[in-house]
Amino acid sequence: MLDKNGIAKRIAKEIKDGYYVNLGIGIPTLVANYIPDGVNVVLQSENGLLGMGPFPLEGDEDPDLINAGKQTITTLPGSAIFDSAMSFGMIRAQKIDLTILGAMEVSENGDIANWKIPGKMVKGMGGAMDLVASAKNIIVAMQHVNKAGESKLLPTCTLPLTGVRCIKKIVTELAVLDVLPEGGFKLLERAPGVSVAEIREATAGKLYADDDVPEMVID
Amino acid sequence: MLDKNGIAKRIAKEIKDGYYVNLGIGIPTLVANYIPDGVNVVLQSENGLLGMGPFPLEGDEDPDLINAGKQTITTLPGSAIFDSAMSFGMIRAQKIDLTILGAMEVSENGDIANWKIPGKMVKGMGGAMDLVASAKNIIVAMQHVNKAGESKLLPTCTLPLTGVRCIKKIVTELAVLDVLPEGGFKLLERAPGVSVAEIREATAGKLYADDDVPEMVID
Amino acid sequence: MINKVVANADEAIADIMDGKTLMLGGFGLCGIPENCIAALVKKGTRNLTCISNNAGVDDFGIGLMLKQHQVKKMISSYVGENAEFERQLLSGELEVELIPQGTLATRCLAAGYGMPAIFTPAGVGTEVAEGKEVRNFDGKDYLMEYAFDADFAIVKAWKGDTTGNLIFRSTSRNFNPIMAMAGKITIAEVEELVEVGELDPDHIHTPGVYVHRIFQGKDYEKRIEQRTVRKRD
Amino acid sequence: MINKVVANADEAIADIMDGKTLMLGGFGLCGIPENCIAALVKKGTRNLTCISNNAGVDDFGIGLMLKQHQVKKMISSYVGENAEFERQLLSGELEVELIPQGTLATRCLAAGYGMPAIFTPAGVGTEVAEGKEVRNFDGKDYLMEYAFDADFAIVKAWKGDTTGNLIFRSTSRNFNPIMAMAGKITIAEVEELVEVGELDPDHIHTPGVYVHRIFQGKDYEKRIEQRTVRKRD
Repeated sequence: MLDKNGIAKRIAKEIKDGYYVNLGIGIPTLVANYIPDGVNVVLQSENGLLGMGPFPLEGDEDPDLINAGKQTITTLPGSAIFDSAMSFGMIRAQKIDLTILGAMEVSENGDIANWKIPGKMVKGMGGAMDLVASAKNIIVAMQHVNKAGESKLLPTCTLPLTGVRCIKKIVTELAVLDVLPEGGFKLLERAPGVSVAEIREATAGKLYADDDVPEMVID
Repeated sequence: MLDKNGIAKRIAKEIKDGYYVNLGIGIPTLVANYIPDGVNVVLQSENGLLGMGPFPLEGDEDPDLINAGKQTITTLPGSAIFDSAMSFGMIRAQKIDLTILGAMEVSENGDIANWKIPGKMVKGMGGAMDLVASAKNIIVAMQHVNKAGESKLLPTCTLPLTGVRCIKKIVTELAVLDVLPEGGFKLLERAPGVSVAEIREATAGKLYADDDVPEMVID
Repeated sequence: MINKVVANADEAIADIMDGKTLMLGGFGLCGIPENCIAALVKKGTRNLTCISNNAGVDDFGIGLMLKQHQVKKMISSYVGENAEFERQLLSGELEVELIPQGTLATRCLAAGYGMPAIFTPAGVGTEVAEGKEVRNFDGKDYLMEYAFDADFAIVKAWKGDTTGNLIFRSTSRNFNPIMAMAGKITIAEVEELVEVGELDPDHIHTPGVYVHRIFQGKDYEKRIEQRTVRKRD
Repeated sequence: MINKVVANADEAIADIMDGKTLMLGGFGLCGIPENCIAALVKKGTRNLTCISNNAGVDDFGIGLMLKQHQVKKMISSYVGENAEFERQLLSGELEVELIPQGTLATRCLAAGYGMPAIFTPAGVGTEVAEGKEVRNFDGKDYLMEYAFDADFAIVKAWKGDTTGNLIFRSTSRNFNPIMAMAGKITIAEVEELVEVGELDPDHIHTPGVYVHRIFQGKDYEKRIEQRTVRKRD
């Protein structure tokens, strides 16, 4: 079973040299820490930046330079700043190669819910609906089950949707799964020490698993 | 009867302090020479410039700095450069207060034809269709009759249209006229020494003239 | 050149009356028009509809206007980090319309570029799509979303000249230039107001034609919402 | 940072095959990709569809490609000042589609911003409207126009860095940044290629994400089409 950093590490292996990547808040943010040497990527922050760098050194914070999570950050050499219309323009035009974001629920057909829980204060979808509707390649980083122990990989989402038929890959503390074009989750890899049975137990939606599902290799 | 500079001079009086103005090729370009002192205007060139200045001094030509007529020009202090999408964006959003352009024909209901003569080589509409369709305030600067002696103010245009119901004012060598919302040309001013009868003779479309039409005052 | 300079924030917002629709630039607290917000709080204008990506925090940004019950409706993409906002929303005092961030941005662009509507896939199949026209292009569904129609846009720039040309600094650009284009009347406050000719025409982000009033702002606090740092060795 | 540098124009355009659709930046002869045009002439690629505001002059710009009969179709707003163009058009060798300049620009923007179609009033009631959907918004008619779908965009910038960020100079900007956004593959030639970090992120007109190949151009002629001057006293 992976911890959050383990999930981030595994996802980092999906990033190819030359990718422009948008990282959501939470586990996705951690992915930046595990991008292999020699893999050149540019991180986009949808508030209007390409070439996001690490947090600033203490005392170097610039209030005019934040990421989409409103955190103080830095830019790397070669960065570019633009307005929010261009930022979502490049997202909509699929110029971003990979989007990684969290989710509350994902359904068998690739629907995602990650912005609203009925009865709770709704803070808003931010850029999530734009990202999921536009991205050509989305990986969901999340826990396999919620705090109540219920599966987050469902036949259909129960929460209000963020987007439909858009998720293609999911990485959890238990497994790496593809969402099949014809519907259903295809188990690709098991977390170290996790059995197919455990994954099946934690997956409410239809799960397809070969007899011999390999264990993840994380560095 | 006015010459081209006279037409330009008369049109210049329509320009108010604080106006952003787009000047077409031909007589409209001459208008820039007659903007009264104390009237601050900014000239837009639709290839991507606000704050167009006069032609450069000999030897100062910059191939990267041209107007929409492809002439070498200069910028004035306070100018701004932008791409063609923004340029036509501000035109479409009616941020330009006044557009002045030439025409081959104008009809009673404000239609304009100025880009194509069937049987002749068609060079293209350039930005004219965008300008006439978008501008909130258009003045046409043209000769009252064509080289064959035929009126250019018609019941309906005979040439392919550039835009429909968009022209509100016309200044020719003979007269200043409004296009009435309900259709028809309203004679506002006569050129010095030109009679209402002469103007009526040169106007094929419906002409409304009061008994006492004032002569233009062009200092 | 045309001169757009007004004395200060009070003069700039003097004709913003109760019930108007305002766009306010900024992302979180980054690049918000601090001076104009303070002047609006002082003036006490009410029943405002505010289009802004976020709603500030309890004691800064649009949060200051919320606290004074000046806002009737917020149109935003994300309104977290604001307890008073939450209280007013739950009590029904405040109306909120949540819009995907890219849709919010593009509806500004549409207004500034004279495009009555745009198409975006964001929100297709979700509650955001309710009542909206769905249109398929090349096998993909899009929602038709309308250009915003705001009485005023209020933005904050880094530098501006007397004819209204604006330059923004770093990610404080965000929604500012597109809202500047979208307002029927656009008010810009700047950290540094300069004479015409001091800004390079090639560096202008917002051409002055889009700006109706500009003034030299003062006392910028530029509060940081999430101070995240690396330790120095 | 990602490196997009190629050696020269020949390498940059090597995979542009016969029959492709190209966007070419520039307005008149101002800001045209001289090096790439020369390389295309040398390569002899044929049956091209060229989207460009103008078609060059007889002996420069796209005119050089026309002379070699490499262009099957021009999509432009204005094609004057070119006798060979006129001859080919009248003889039926060349197809031409004339588009209002603002529509041309906005169809580029639409492609770059992932908007499948836009609305513009330009051409309503004219022959440009034939076969197009007309839609009324708020009492005014608009045509629906589709985003361009070009295989390649070829642009010329003043400065660019190795990761593809571009800065344009003066009115040579024109169609270049919006075509750069619109190409499936975008090739940029620059007067000065610099290392990453040398360009101010706030001054970038085209972020590198839109650019796939960049190279240091050479021997720019920058021909002037209409040399207009004032006499020195």
